[in-house]
Amino acid sequence: MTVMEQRGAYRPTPPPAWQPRTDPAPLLPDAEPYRVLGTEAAAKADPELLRRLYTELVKGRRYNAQATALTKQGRLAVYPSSTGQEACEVAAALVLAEQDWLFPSYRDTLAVVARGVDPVEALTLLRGDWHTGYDPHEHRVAPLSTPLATQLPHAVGLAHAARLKGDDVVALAMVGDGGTSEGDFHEALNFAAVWQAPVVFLVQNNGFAISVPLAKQTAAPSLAHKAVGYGMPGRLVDGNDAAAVHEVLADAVRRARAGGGPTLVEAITYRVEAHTNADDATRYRGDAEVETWKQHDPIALLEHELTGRGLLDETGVETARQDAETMAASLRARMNQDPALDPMDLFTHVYAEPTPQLLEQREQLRAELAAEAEPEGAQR
Amino acid sequence: MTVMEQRGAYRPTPPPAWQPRTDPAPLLPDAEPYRVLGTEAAAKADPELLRRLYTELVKGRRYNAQATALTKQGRLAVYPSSTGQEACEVAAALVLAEQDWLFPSYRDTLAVVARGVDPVEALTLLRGDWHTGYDPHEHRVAPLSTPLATQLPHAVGLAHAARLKGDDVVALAMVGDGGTSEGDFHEALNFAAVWQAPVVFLVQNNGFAISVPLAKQTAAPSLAHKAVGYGMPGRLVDGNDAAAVHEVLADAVRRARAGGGPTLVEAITYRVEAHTNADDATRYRGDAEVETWKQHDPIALLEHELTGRGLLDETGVETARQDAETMAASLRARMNQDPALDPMDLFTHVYAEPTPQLLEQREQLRAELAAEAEPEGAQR
Amino acid sequence: MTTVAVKPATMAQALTRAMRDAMAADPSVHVMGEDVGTLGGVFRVTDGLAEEFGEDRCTDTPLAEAGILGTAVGMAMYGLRPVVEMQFDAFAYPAFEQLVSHVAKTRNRTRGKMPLPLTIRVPYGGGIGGVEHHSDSSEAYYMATPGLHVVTPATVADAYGLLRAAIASDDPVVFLEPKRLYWSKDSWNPEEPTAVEPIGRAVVRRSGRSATLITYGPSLPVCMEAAEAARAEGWDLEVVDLRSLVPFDDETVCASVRRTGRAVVVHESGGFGGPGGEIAARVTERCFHHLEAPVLRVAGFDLPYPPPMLERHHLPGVDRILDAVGRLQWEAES
Amino acid sequence: MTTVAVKPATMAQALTRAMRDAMAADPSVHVMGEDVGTLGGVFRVTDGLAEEFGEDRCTDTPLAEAGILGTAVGMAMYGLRPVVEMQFDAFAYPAFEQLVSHVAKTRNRTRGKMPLPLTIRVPYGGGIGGVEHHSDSSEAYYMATPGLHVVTPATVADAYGLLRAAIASDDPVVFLEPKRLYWSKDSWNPEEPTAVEPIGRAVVRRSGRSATLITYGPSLPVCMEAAEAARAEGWDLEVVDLRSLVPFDDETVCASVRRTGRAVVVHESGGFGGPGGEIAARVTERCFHHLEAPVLRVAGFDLPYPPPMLERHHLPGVDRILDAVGRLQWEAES
Ligand SMILES: Cc1ncc(C[n+]2csc(CCOP(=O)(O)OP(=O)(O)O)c2C)c(N)n1
Ligand SMILES: Cc1ncc(C[n+]2csc(CCOP(=O)(O)OP(=O)(O)O)c2C)c(N)n1
Ligand SMILES: [Mg+2]
Ligand SMILES: [Mg+2]
Repeated sequence: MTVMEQRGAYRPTPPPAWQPRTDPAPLLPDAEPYRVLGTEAAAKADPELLRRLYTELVKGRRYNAQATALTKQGRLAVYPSSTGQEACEVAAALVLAEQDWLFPSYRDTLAVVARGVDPVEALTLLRGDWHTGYDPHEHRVAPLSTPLATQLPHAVGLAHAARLKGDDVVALAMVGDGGTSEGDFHEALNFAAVWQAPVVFLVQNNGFAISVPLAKQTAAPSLAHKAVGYGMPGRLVDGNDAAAVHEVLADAVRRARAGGGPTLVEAITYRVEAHTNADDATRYRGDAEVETWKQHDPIALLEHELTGRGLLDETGVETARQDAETMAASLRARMNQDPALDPMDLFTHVYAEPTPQLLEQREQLRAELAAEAEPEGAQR
Repeated sequence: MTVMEQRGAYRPTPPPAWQPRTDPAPLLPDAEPYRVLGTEAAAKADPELLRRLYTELVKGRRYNAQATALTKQGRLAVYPSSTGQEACEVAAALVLAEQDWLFPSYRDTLAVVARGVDPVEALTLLRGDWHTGYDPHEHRVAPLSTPLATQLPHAVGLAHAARLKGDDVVALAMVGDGGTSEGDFHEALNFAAVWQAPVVFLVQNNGFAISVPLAKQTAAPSLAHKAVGYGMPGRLVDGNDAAAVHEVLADAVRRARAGGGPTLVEAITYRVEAHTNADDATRYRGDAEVETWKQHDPIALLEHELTGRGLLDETGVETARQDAETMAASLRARMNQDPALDPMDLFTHVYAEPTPQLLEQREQLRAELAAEAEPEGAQR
Repeated sequence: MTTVAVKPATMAQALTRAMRDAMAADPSVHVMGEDVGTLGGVFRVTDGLAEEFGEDRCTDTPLAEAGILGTAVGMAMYGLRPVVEMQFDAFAYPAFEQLVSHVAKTRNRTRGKMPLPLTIRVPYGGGIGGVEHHSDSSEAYYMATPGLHVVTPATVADAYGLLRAAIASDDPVVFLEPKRLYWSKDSWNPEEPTAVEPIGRAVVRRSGRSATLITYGPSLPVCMEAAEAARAEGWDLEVVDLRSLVPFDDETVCASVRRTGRAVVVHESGGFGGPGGEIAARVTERCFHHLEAPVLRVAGFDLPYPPPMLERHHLPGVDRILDAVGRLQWEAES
Repeated sequence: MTTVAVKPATMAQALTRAMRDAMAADPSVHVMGEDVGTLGGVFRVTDGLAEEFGEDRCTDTPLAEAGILGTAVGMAMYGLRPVVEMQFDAFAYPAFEQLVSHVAKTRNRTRGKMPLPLTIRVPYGGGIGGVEHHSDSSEAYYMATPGLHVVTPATVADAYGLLRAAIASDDPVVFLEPKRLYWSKDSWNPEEPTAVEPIGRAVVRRSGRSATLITYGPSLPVCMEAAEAARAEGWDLEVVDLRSLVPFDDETVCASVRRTGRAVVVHESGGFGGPGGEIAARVTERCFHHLEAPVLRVAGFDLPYPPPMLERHHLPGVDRILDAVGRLQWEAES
């Protein structure tokens, strides 16, 4: 029977299977980044939380400054400062419950420290030691990830595994604006949405990927607009407003914990320092832009709010500053010691058990080190 | 000066740099797939085009049937049929101007043939011969791409290169619903939007990636909703409505040609046959679903429209069918000949000039073939 | 090994059985990949697992290999033991960064704090008439990546035993499955599955005195055939099946070569930069004074895998192996 | 080669000059990658190119390596000659599928109809105190991929000459730049840039009679130093700089080894499955009866690249090379 023959019965219909899988409207970000400080919403924020955030912001900035100083003294191989982005760093750490996991990117030392990791251990990689000075399981902080966006699928897998085991665990994964261009970003968000994994993606849009400005990175209305394409909500927040970042992340974490699936949060912020101490930012941006952003400083914003509402006085500011100095002094002192590394450790953790090949190589190194240690005359 | 000291002057402002890069609204797809056939829009469609589409659809379906038959006869190693998806295949080919480029996925033999490539040459890969029987430059058709989504960045690069050279060239790249999950999909769309490359992405959402249904592939409201996350328009179209697919693609091609940048088009369609002749679709889907879709058949839809409007009569249908039969007979006959392959060709095109290593290996094979050719007694 | 099978099973079935037994024994074992669930995999190697253990234990993932491996890494971080299927050799490449920069390195960079017990199953190699991208031999990439174990069975019994071992390993294992042996059968008895094989031991599949053929995976049957054929030429060939490329069993291989004094490495992966170079070099380093001739290599040519109609000219066959054996300087030359 | 330089330039500067000259000579040459434009690259190797030729000729791309290489493939399909910069060795891995499945295969699968004249610059190797993922030696992966040329300069002159040749090549070239030689200088005179070097020729950097050190890229200076030091031990070492790993210059290498009778391959890439296995194996195949000792290898250990504070123990240094030379059986053993 040709179609002609059955024509009488045939009725064009819409494609039978199609229906929107979800309503797109609630997944789209608001037109403006969400703000709390300086708005009416600030009245509803928990003063305790705001003060806690403030203390951590001040400490964070001081940490960045100290770490950058340590690079100049050759005590750190390299340091990517998050000055200007402290609100994101600190809120990401504080928003998590104890059993939750943080998946930081290479710039997120502050978040790692705010989560409880020892400030020196958090710098292990950057001082040129074996990567993870900290035990990832102790504070549930994954190793800082250098290959961009590769940590995102890890966060999804971990959150998914926890859910399968029936554990109440949320994973929060951090990535930069540049990192959103990587395929791993896409694949991670898609897996997360399909699996409805309890994971929150925090994009710190700090305007640059090294020298490359956002306009060369994406043409999207905002990075948060990517969320709808995965079927998860996208949220836009003022990344320098610690209260706003915390609130938006807290909502997302709550949603994830309740089985509502993943959220993508874009925090608009700015990298005030160069990419790392080795970078020369004057090559690609002007001072004027930096100055504008300094006018929108996360610490100043919060301090203004707190003092304006009588939640913080000069003493409070001074105390926070003192705490930060104490931390910095301790960091400086502890970082002045060279870490003790044993070359024989090269072979210890490649596998659970070294292969016969590694055992041979270990013996070779052992012999070399012994020869080196011999008195001068005995050497070649 | 601490922030406290400058407090009087300090005013919280919104993040200075942020503004939506583009208005998201026009980038979002309509709530329903666009349709032409059976709607008022059909009246505006060019009858010549509709007839042309019809002829090609009928030929396409016959081609699929013939190719599948050839797998049973061992004349083709494998064939992924696009039966049920002919409207997308044909429209994609016909919408392009001569100088434009088509980047097909492995299922898109019909589009390749409709673009003008010899029907036998288009099967070169699938019959087990060297990949590209056709010269990609002759009809501006890239080699069929087997690794999913990898052809998409190629299309972007080619379109971008053409634009840099000042040439009037649009690239149209085809990919499946499953392919949209790959990182290359993401990276290609992002590059296209950032570069405003003249490229059109056509996703044939046929409901499955081998056995995996769309619901396990994405949680997005639609695949077209991904577009806004790149800053390009997303369009949703009834993929079995050849007139609608053609119109939506033509708009996108026109836009690209005019310098308006890329478009993502999602065509809702259905793979009526198994994934390939080697697949057993009953393992993962029921007959009922297939039957529903057969009620929304692209050929029937168009035939209904054309005959209903007096643009096609029994003779026209018969002519189309005859044409298709002629093509199929010729295909069958020509495919009955074994292609002549020269083993020495193994070494010819690895590099422009064979390396010394390949020259040695070529001599080895030459000697082996000579030994094989020797009379039985002379052999080992 | 030589138990008589009640009803012989294919290598594919032995692999299925290995996963099934591992999943039954350990609830942390999860199978994941493209089409592994409802369909049971394009080679049906995961057939029945989703039905028996549920979709959460045998999961059809979205179509994205970096995502598959990357999420598996996260699952392993949380203590699961993911078994990932890459649908074909060439389709594992999108996951290369995850493999090299994370899977292979995570134990080391966390000083043992975060081991990744992960198995990555990769059907590999040619000889099944596959179109391009479906017949790559990618073992050289994995061998050159410290931190991975690289294992490949050549017999049905090993398919079972080695896959169990891979899944039980606390380290990531790239488990290479020779596609063209999926349908092979031997004496393995599915009623009495073999014990878990330790990873890292080669085995002498055939004893001989004239020369050693060193091989693995898809080339083992070819070498066994060649060894049979060689008898007519008066050569008594020993055949060593490596089974594990990393770690490498220098002991077994070198013991054989010291005995025979001659060796040919056989694999279908391209020769240049392929596994054979490493094997020949290390055997020579260790057995130089026992060698009557250089260790020769018989491998695929150095080209992108050819189309089905030409693959027989590319793949090392019996004749090519015997030619190489013939070049092992049976009479002393200058 | 031995022209006296007016003002010596670094290898980084020679590379910049090569691109600049190529771009000036041929409008189809396009440079692209992360931070190559405004910043001039993180190693400043593309410094000034965007300024001189415009952003369309030297383009800051989005941060996505598969996208960079994939779009470069498309550009090459249209007749451009893209020169892609991968920011660091390990950050080329996301582009692995594009590299293996397309870049390496497209000429072959289109039977020569669609050549891809592409240069992929990859800064590689360690020794600069880089944190993890910044010091990988990935040449083994590229060598094992037929269809690619793999080239690496060890001198400033070669940096210029070989990069010009790579860009001029009608085939894809993986151009490996030894990071720690970026700031090295030698006698190359930027006022009189060297002629384009043909790809595929090794060169004897130092003549000697006792044994041959076979090396390339970052290990050449170490080998030269070792050869100097060896004089004190009474060894007169020849040093061969391969310059091109694919194609491989068997002729030059084997001529040297036949002369000296002994050889050590030196590279910092991991030993197991690394380039040295291939090199040792092929030299042995070709020179067996000239060898007084097995070809030995001095390589990085088989581990993920270690942290800066330990890298000196990992990298092949002068002592380790001399130890190996010492094991070349200078008095006959059993
Ligand atoms: C896969 C990968 N490619 C390239 C790099 C090199 N790289 C390090 S940081 C960086 C820029 C990152 O930008 P963004 O994601 O915006 O993070 P930000 O530095 O702004 O925090 C680049 C290109 C890398 N680490 N990983
Ligand atoms: C990178 C990659 N991974 C896996 C495959 C194997 N494979 C071939 S077709 C297919 C399903 C593709 O689904 P879709 O993109 O929806 O296209 P369709 O088959 O429906 O046309 C898969 C998984 C492949 N070809 N490439
Ligand atoms: Mg950034
Ligand atoms: Mg599909």
